[in-house]
Amino acid sequence: MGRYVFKRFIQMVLLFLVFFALSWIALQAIPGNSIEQQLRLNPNLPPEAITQALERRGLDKPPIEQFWIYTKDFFTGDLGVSWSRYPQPVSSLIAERLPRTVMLFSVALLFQYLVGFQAGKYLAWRRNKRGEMAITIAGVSLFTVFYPWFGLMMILLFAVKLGWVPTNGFIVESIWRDAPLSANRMMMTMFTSLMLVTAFIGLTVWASARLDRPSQRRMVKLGAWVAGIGAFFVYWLTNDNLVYAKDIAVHLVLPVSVLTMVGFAGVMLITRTSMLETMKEDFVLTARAKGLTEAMVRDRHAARTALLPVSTSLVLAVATVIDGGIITESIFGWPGMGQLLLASVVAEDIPVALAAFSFTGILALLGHFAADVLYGVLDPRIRVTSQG
Amino acid sequence: MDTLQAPEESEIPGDVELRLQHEPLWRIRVRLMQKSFKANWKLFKRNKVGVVGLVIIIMFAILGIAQPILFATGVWDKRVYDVRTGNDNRERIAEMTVVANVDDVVDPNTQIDRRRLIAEGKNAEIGDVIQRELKHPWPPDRNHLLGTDPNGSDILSQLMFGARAAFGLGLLAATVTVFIATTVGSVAAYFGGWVDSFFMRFADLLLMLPILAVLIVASSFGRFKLWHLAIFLGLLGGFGGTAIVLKSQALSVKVKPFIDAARVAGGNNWRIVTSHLIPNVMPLSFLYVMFSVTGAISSEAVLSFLGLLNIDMSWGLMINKTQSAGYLLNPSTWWLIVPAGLAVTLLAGAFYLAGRGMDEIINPRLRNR
Amino acid sequence: MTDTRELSNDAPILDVRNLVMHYRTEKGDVSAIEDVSFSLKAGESFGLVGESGCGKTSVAMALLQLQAENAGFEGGEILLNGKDLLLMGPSEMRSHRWNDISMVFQGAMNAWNPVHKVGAQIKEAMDLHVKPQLSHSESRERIGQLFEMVGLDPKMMDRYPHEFSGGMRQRAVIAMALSCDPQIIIADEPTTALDVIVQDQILSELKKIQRDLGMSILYISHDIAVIAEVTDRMGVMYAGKMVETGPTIDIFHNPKHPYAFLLLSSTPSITGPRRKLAPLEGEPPNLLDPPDGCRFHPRCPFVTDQCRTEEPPLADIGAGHKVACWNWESVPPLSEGLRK
Amino acid sequence: MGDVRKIDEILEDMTVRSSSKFPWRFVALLAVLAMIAAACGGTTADTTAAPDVTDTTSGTETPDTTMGTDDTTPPSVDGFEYKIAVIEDFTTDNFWTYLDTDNSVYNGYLLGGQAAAVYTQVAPNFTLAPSMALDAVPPIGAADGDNWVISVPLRETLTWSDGEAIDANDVAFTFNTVKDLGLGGNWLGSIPLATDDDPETADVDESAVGLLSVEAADDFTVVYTFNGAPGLPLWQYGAAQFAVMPEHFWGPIVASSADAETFEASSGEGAPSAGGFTYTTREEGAFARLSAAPYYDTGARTVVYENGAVEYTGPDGTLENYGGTPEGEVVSDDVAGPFASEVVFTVTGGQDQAVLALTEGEVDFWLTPLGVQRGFLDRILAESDLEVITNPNSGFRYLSFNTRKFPMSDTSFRQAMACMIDKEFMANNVLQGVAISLDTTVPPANAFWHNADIEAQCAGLTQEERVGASIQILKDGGWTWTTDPEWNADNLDVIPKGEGLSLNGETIGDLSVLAPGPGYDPLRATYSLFIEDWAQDLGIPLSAEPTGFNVIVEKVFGPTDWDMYILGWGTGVFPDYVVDFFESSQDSAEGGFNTPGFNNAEFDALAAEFKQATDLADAQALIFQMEAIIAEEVPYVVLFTTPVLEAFRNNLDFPFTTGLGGIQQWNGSQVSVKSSQ
Repeated sequence: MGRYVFKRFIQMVLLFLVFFALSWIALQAIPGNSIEQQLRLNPNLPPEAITQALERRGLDKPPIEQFWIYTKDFFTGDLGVSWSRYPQPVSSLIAERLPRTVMLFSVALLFQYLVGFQAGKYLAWRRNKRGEMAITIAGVSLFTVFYPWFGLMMILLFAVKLGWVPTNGFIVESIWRDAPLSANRMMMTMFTSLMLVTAFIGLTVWASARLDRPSQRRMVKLGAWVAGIGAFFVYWLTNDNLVYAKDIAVHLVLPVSVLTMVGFAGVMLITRTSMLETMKEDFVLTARAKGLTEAMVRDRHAARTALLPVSTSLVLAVATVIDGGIITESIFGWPGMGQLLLASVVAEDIPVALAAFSFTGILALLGHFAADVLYGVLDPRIRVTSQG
Repeated sequence: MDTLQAPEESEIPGDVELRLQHEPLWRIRVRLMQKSFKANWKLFKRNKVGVVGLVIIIMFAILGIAQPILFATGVWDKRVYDVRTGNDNRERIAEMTVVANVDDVVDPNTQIDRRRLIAEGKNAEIGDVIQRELKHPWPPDRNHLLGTDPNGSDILSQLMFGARAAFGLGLLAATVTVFIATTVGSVAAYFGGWVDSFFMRFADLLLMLPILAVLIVASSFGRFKLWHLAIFLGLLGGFGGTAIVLKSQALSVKVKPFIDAARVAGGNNWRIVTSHLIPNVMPLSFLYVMFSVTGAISSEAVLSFLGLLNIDMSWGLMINKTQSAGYLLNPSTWWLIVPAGLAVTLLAGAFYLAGRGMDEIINPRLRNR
Repeated sequence: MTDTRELSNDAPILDVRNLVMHYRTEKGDVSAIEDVSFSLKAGESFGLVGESGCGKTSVAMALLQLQAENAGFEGGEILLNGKDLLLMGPSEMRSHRWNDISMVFQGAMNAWNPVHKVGAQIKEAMDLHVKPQLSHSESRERIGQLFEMVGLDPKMMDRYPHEFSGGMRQRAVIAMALSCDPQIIIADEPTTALDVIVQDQILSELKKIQRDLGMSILYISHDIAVIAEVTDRMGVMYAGKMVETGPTIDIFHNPKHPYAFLLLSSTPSITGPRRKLAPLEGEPPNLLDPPDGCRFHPRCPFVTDQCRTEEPPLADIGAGHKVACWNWESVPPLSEGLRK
Repeated sequence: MGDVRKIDEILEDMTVRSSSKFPWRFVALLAVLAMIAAACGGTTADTTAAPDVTDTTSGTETPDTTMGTDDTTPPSVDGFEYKIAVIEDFTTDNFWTYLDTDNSVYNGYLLGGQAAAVYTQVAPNFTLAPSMALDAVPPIGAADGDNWVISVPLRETLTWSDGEAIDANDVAFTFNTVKDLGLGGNWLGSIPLATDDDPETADVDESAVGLLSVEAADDFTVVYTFNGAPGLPLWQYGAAQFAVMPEHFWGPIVASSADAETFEASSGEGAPSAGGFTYTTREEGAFARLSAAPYYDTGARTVVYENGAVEYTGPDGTLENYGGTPEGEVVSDDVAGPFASEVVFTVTGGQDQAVLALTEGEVDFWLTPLGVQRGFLDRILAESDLEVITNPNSGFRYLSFNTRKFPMSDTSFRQAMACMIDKEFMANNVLQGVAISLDTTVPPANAFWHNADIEAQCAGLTQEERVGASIQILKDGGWTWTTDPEWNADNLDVIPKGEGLSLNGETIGDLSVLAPGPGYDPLRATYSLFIEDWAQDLGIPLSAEPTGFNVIVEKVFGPTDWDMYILGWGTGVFPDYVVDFFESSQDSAEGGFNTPGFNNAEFDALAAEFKQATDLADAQALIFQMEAIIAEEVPYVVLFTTPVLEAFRNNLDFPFTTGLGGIQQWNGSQVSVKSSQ
């Protein structure tokens, strides 16, 4: 196992280096340096101001040298300074944007996969029955819907016509004007509390399997749920900052719903295909023969095995969050990593763009790696072969 | 990685050729294709999802073909209906009374308040009856079945042009994707070793890229035309994810006895790849054509929507123009946004549905018991 | 429910009467089971033999009410301790599965879900059926006992199926089948795909367990030798019909249906009498459109005109030996073989 | 039985191995509980700390304005919140950074009001007026040896929002910071530092006139030293107007900053302001706030007349006059506030969201340099409490010819092309109100500098007449066709189109006009298609090429192998750009702004004179002549400008609503806007 991980790691590092270099070349190759253009197109700027601005960003050096300096800094942990928002450090830009992206997409992915997996299970279980086609067509339509358009239509409907949710943004100024903490801090607190509760319930339930009597197991599990959810509510309801958390939560509703709507169908279709394959397996028949209820057969046997490709796709989806966030974030006015990526590429702000590229690249690499590992965890058959 | 697993069996058994050697090969192939087409068509027809997709595709194809016909037959005047320069400037006049208060406006088409008049840069006194030109966008009527855009250009004509663009782009991108992916996948599977490693690592590399951002980078390369985009998307997909899927399919074909048989018979490697491996990967490749079209249409629409493509007209551009002119969230000018958005959704969805329909035939694991 | 076996030694615990089951397909009905009857007494073992596609497995599935979705019963009944399974609702049926009728599946690899530990998969059934529910440690203890009984190391219960060899897996399947102490075990091709030595071990294991626990076993196999080895009585199925049934020894030594005759003739036997091997030519009929008269007539060497038009009844020819053939009397003794 | 997820179905060998494994799981559980506890504890610390933070900030913030606005109570009669939507985020809160590298319009909206200036321009007619300076007109100064010294006396009554005096030291400090730290960007645009002649390039004179030093002779006299006599662009519209920053706030920060980068990365929070509002706080990507602060000019009245003359009544009642004799209509009557207690900027995701915020009543004004798109008008006008105004944008879009290259080098060719372009038709029939036809680089709205006598080529002609006129121009220029183009009255089109156009035997190869694609700018994209059509009518093989903006810029500001392109300029009010765009020394091939490569001796002479002019009237006359040359020689065909539509809630009372660039040109008139409620 150790050797395998090591080999993978070396591969990942090499792949990343190539990726890094290629990204840089691609960004560098964009015709016209927009930073320089912007400066040059301003008749008020004397030439020396332009030269100076270029020098400060290191743009006066030949590209190869720029690349060398940039690479050296990058791998020693210095992401450099934004060109378009000079002299803001790239790392601070990312630190500002990342929590928002994490908040929005962690919740959205959670819903996407919950809804999608359940729907897919249902669909496979009802194969060739009424409703299957309707759900498939509805799902595919949502899956392939022109997303920016759909998002805007949803804003029009739920935010404008019905006024149920805010139209855009992630906070409301009137609530936050005197806020004692930043929105990012709040989001991280919300995110952490969610994670902690989930981890607590998960771990307790997992640990309860050790208990001997079934009744004890049930009690502990129930207790974990009650305690976890209870603690969550008690914590937030007694929290002085509840109003801020609520504001963020309200702003999350529409983007998360829309993301769920357009994303769940993909998961649903994966689950369905995978379930249909699994359902032909003999062990499903065995499970039925054992007298398990249909729900138990479906959830413990058919779906549990079908979970493999779904979990893999979840991990890989996490890896594409930033790229996928470009549209979502611009439609819902949610200034996260996606918008940063878009803006930096359009402005040819190479340090920021390259950092964002690298970030997605690393996420993708880790995602693929995690998918492999997860596959091994979920499918004991792989666990052995991957060691060999 | 992908929902679709490689089928375990190929549609055309490899040993058919041996059995029917007295007939010319092409005739056998044609007959086999006819036969399998008929059989598959029957299967496909049973799956209503696929049929729905196909019907929508055909509808849009007709729409795309209709436009040049309308121009050629003179039903449509180029000066009015051309998507680039056409505009309908027949004057539409409405009489209106200038009122002091917006609340006094009875019929918004015939009366107008003073503020609006000021906004449009005309001078009039309260109580005047003046003639006002109705400006584009016009709602749908007899001449313009889907209305006009803010420049007075016909929406239906743009939609038709967009259909052609979408088909052209989608099919070109898909063809490139599948051609490359099939070749790469088969070669990587057959030769294995460093060839395999090289292509698969390359595929990994492409999968790491933030696609939309890369497309934005690509689109900033000068005169990035629609067919450039198509080929670019084709290359990305062909060397990327699709190659991986088709490789796993090719792997499962590679271990089939007839490949060994061909090898034992002294077949040259390339010949085995081209005449045995690739034909047996083809059914799945064809399936990926469908999915690639969906991807290409959506990508183009997103890029156009972001205003990053320098093209004449497309559905995404229609939405982009609507948005930049400020009509996007205006329900009263629905014809600017609904047809285009729906078209992208429908056509992309239709190819996907058709693909799913085919999937049920091609993928033996999904076949009904 | 578990006490019913004490009722009577004579009353069959399982009685299949005139069972008719069709699969509905787009091309028409496939008659998979046509008027099949047999019964199983407590402690008895019964064998069903026939070529693949003859309806043996359909019968097994019907007993568990796990037939495919497009299957429909056209008639007959399946009485389990006098209650008709065909009339039961899904939840009542579920309570009988594994509890009263369990199954040793063919192709044991696929019978196990690869992502769960073997022990867990056994425990799952026990949690449902064993009342009162066992505690965690009690379940494990019982599974350990079962493993020992089938000749497996109890520690293996915490392994995944792929870590088992074929024979071990099959033993574990038997352990699972025994876990809820059923009255009847259906052993569907229990030894197919195992090597011969393992086959033998498994079969003797099954026999031993049956002896020790006193349960009934329904063996289903295409391999008439296996059936001969382990069953008290047997039935031969052909194209969905029971063509011959009776004590295993009678049929094995003296088959009266031409199909059984040919089946036995085509199988070399080590234990049975020496015989000439005769080929079984032709293919089983298309059940979408079964032949008129006797379903075997197109392949039958003893065919007469009557066979082509009239369906022979399953007639008793003495000592519980029944055969469905007009010309059973012209079937020669097995030792003579088929004259050319 | 139910559908209970049994995670406990994973069997563990409890009896055998429980002793070794058992505690471990519960340790993990305990660890999680501990983490939860820690997290709760951590956040509790936050909340207790919070009130302190707010207390201190509000303590320093609460302005003790002369208007008696009290922040802690609900807004008084005048103390309203001026709520503004913007569609792009602010990228800095440091004024120095804003003027240097982060010079976005939006940063300007937020921070622009902070600075003081010696002289300034008064809205809406851009009248040059004193701010810190005592004299109505900037002194001309006098030569001192090789140098030119200008001494400007300052008012002694002005204060920063924290009460410190605004004095000559601040002016000198600002200059020295820019010079010593080496700030760049627009600082160098308004502070023209003198550069030394580089002896290595003897043929080029780098020693352009510039500022050598700015010193405080005493607290209220600032002395500018130039290395030569400065003209209007350098002095009156340059150095005299640069932004002045408070030394007492920034001085220590400058002193502790190693270089420009560290300095510009520092925060401007708490910086005193000279403009009625101080920057308070912002949440990146969401909002930013300005708070009313003590303002020295509160209560001063400024009346602006049609001719640009300004009547200023100070807070103490003294009356002053700038920019000529007040006569004609009053265009703006403005009492300095601030009347708003807060200016709140809300960053919305885009223009759709901004309009929603406006129509839903979340904001009072949408501050946008691009203006409200026409498509929004319906919805804005449907709200009875919203008002829309329209003003021309300050700038123009144009077609440029590469005059270095045949056939664009031929004047008659350019004139004929210009003649064919029917701007009225484009503006009225095609672009329909989203474009305003324009003939000069200085737009009519820039009244003082606009030459109203200039007419475009073939102005006012019909399409048919234009075809005829163009053909005539070409023929007069010596051009010949193999097939002459002809107007066909039945089809209202040119049939046949011209073919084989040539000049003295030289034929025209394929030409292309680069224009932004419809996704970037539909107006210019559409225009380019029509220009293509018209050119082809004449037999000019021109094709429109939708091209990325950056690619066009790259092409036309570097190599010279392009033919024509369409782009736009956003321009200021002082028209020195006319020089930059067409002076031969500014050739873009050598890094200047003269993309057409226009080389006209007469124009160059006028341009040189303009740069040295110190008198407004002289400068005006020179610009008029230069414009006339441009219109005749057509290196550019000025095509159109766009209207800026602005929408606001009608309870807002702006001092003026008409003027080049609209209200956004003046950052939304933050100091003088009133609420009528």
